Amino acid sequence: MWNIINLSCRCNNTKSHIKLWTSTIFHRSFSEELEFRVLNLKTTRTQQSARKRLQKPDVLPPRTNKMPIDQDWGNVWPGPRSFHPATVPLPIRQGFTQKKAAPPSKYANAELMKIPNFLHLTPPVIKRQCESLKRFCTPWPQGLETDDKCEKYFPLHTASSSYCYSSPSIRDPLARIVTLQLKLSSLQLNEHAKDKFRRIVGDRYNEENDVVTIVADRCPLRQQNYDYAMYLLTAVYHESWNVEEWEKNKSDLDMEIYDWNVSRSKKNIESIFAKSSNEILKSDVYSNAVTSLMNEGENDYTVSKYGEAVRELLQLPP
Amino acid sequence: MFTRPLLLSSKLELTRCFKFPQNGMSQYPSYYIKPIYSNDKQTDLIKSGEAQKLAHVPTRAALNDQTSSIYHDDLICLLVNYLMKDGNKLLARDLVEKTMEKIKRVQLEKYHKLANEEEKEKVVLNPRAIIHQAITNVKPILQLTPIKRGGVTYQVPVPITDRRSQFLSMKWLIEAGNEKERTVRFYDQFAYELIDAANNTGRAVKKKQDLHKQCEMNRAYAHYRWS
Amino acid sequence: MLNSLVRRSLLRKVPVQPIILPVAHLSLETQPLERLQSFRTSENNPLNHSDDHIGQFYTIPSEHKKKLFLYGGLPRSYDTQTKTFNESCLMIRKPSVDVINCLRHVDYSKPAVRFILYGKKGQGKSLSLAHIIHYGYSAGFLIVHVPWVGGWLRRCQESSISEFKPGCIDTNLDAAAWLVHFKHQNSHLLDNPDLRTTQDHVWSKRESTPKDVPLGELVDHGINRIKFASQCIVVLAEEIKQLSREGKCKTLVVVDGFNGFFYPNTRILTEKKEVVHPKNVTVTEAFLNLSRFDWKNGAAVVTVDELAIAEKDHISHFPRYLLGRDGFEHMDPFVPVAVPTYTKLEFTSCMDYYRERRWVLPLDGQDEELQFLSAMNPYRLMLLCNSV
Amino acid sequence: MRILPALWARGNPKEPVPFQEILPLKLRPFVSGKGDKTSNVCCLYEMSLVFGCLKENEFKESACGREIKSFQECFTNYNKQKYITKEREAKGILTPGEKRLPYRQLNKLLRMYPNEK
Repeated sequence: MWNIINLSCRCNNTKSHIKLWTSTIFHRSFSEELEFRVLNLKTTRTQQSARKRLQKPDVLPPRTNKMPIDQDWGNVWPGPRSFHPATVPLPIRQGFTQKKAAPPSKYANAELMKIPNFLHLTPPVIKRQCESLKRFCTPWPQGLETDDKCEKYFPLHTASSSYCYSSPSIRDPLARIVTLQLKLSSLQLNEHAKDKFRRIVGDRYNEENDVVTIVADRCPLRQQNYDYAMYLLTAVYHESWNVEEWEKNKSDLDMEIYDWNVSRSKKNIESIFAKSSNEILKSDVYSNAVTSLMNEGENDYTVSKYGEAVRELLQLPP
Repeated sequence: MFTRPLLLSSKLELTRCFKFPQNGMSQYPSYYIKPIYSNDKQTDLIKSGEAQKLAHVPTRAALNDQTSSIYHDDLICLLVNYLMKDGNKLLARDLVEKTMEKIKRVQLEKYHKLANEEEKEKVVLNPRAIIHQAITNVKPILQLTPIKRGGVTYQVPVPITDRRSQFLSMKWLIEAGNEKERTVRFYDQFAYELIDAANNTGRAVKKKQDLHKQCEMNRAYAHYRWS
Repeated sequence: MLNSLVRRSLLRKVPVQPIILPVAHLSLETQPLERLQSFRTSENNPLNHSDDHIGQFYTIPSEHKKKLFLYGGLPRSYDTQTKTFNESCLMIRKPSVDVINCLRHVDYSKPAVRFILYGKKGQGKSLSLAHIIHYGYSAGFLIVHVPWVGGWLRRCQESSISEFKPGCIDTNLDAAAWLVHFKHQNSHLLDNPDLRTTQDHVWSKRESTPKDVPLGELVDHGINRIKFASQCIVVLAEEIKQLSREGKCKTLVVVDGFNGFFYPNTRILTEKKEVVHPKNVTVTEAFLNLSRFDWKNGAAVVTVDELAIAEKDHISHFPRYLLGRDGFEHMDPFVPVAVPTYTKLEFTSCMDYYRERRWVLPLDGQDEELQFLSAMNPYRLMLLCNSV
Repeated sequence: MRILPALWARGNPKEPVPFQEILPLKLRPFVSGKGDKTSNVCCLYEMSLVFGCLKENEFKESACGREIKSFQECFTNYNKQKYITKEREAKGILTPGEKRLPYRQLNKLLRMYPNEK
């Protein structure tokens, strides 16, 4: 208590400080007889009221305790939902804390809640759902039993996404994009048209699986994009059948593959032997060798094959 | 055994596990033995059965100039290292190899000039043998060390260890190779110096003899050694 | 097995142990190297070389060497070796024997046949070419030999603007040097009275070479009047073709680094410091002309070499890549002849030769180690043997 | 205790000087290693032989193989001996009957038999 007064005095100016100091001495001598009135400068509570106990709501025991073993799981977990330990009657553990200790149990296990689960898609539930969907289905069309047949009769694939969003607008901005795919071999094109088609579509053609992919995304609506993609396909198809005047100027440097029949190589051997290439002995072996050398690239095999062909052509010892 | 003690065991246990080498710079603990890379030595060890014992002893990795090639030569590796500047070992090794090439060319020229078969046999064609001979010939037996006595520094002749004399020998040979016209290649000059030294002539040998003469002149100071 | 385990553990590295095995043991230890009866052949005349001589060394007589290779044609490292070995020996190898065999059987009344030697660096293209030149000399061919195209296009001594063809660049010093080389190589044939010029050549107002003078005079003119040396080569090429067509001589065109003529740039600069394309260099025309097939009584043997082009383009050693499209079409159809690495037989023969010449001292396990280190590449082997 | 600071602490002496025990009147229980350094001079005789021989033969070493060999052997022996003694001293092994003891051994003995109090 004395300290409190002293402390409070220190903040005053010097005059009052001295005054107060004397008064405290005065008080001290009488302290035993009289009840000392405490100068309560700083309001301190004399009695602390008991703090209210936080009432925790009663936690029910986990639901799994009451589950009968022959229950219908589909009713317990009807739709997609994040993991709930009290509902899933499985002793699952997940995670890692300490070495050689068991993984944490399912209660308050964030890791289990984070991972997507498929507890709503148990086989009996799927079966039941399929059964109920069946009455909306029509029989599979005859003549389309295999994938090859589907491919043959329906060569054109269109794809677009149709997700709904849970944001204020449920619309998916990507829903307007239409992707159109078809195999180039399913179009009726001759050599020239095929070449021109490939040149027009450029890198939209995948050489490995022979698929042309056209993506239309410039119009605001899906239908418009679909129409535009179909228009593009039609236009490209018809354009590739057109033969322009300037296409006759295509030189052998513009060729995508080496064609021996229009090459200098053919002219060379024709002028060496002074006859047409068909009449020259072994010219077919030679032309094959040159073509493979040019098209497959150089390696020991193609170069040596070329050498053998030339030796046969010029009648040199091997 | 090494996984846990960091957490659990006392410092004492730790020190028992690791014995750090004396110099503290080697990456290997002291109980690692040096690799035996020479093919012959390995065969000997296998024959004598020693290899069985060494099979499970921790061994250091071989250095990059320690190979089991039949042309491996410790002295020449040392020469390469002495010749090396700024860690450019590639260049140093190249220079030594070219030196050996030049030695061979010079010696073969001599060989072909001689008409007599007996004399031909005497020409040393092995460049390694010539280098070894040259280094042996240039090794000094004494050296001078400056010792201060009464404010005067005396050059006192003292005996020299084998290693130091070998180092001085190679150093002088390299210095002799470097004393040349700007247009002459180092390896050519070095080759000539080595051949000369192998015949006990040349600048490096002269340098050794000069040192010996100096030592002889200062023989009176020989009893001044640090005391 | 136990031994090998122990051997491995002796060389352990810490903490992961890459194993350093003794080098000699990696190569095919179990197979003893096959060896020729003799690594030398006394058959020094390349006219008689056949498949039986493959892997053997033959000596080029010193007067032949002086005649053919005085002004270049042999690699410099080979030259120093011959000086050290006190003799010039060449190994008879498959590619050169192959070409020689073909040259023997070619029907010279038909258009000229072209051969292209190709192979990786240091596998012996130039030396195979030297062997073929020696054959050509012995067989009485007129030899048109370019020692190294790179010497003209990548390291030329001087250049000037051509007077005869606008837009072209002359390299007259090199051209004159080549004319000297040509004259020296063919001095015995140039005395032949049949070899006469077939056309008038007017050099300037006062100077001209009339028709029907010996070919040697034309060459001499190029040497004496260095200003016309480049043009002289062009004219000479045409004359040689014409003479061969008429059957007055048989010609062997040998060019080392032929792909240099088709590489898109050279190191020659014009006065405006523009890079010159090889087709704008006068001498190129002459040798492209000689390597065409539109003449008879001739053959061309050329090499394509990565070293003749800029280092950034050393990608492949195959002829189609090195010649480019134009070059391929120019040469097609040609006979590609691969110059491979040493076979085991050739390798042993080469090592035996080195040992006989006291270049390499015999040592156990030497062949296996060098075979492994050199990867059977002849040039690499030579470098390795230099210091052992 | 250092002697000099002790002397300074005393101030100027006045006659008659009273005895003052500045340092304890007993021997120190250790010796310093300073006097233990031996001379490094060795093989002087062999060296002189080598010099004599070299001078006679105009500094051709091949003529003095024997002298040089003995000189070098002497030096290697000397080094070897020095190394061995150093090793032993470092280990502190006592040699019975040794008259001149190295300081480490002396210290060891002194520690074994300390001054009586």
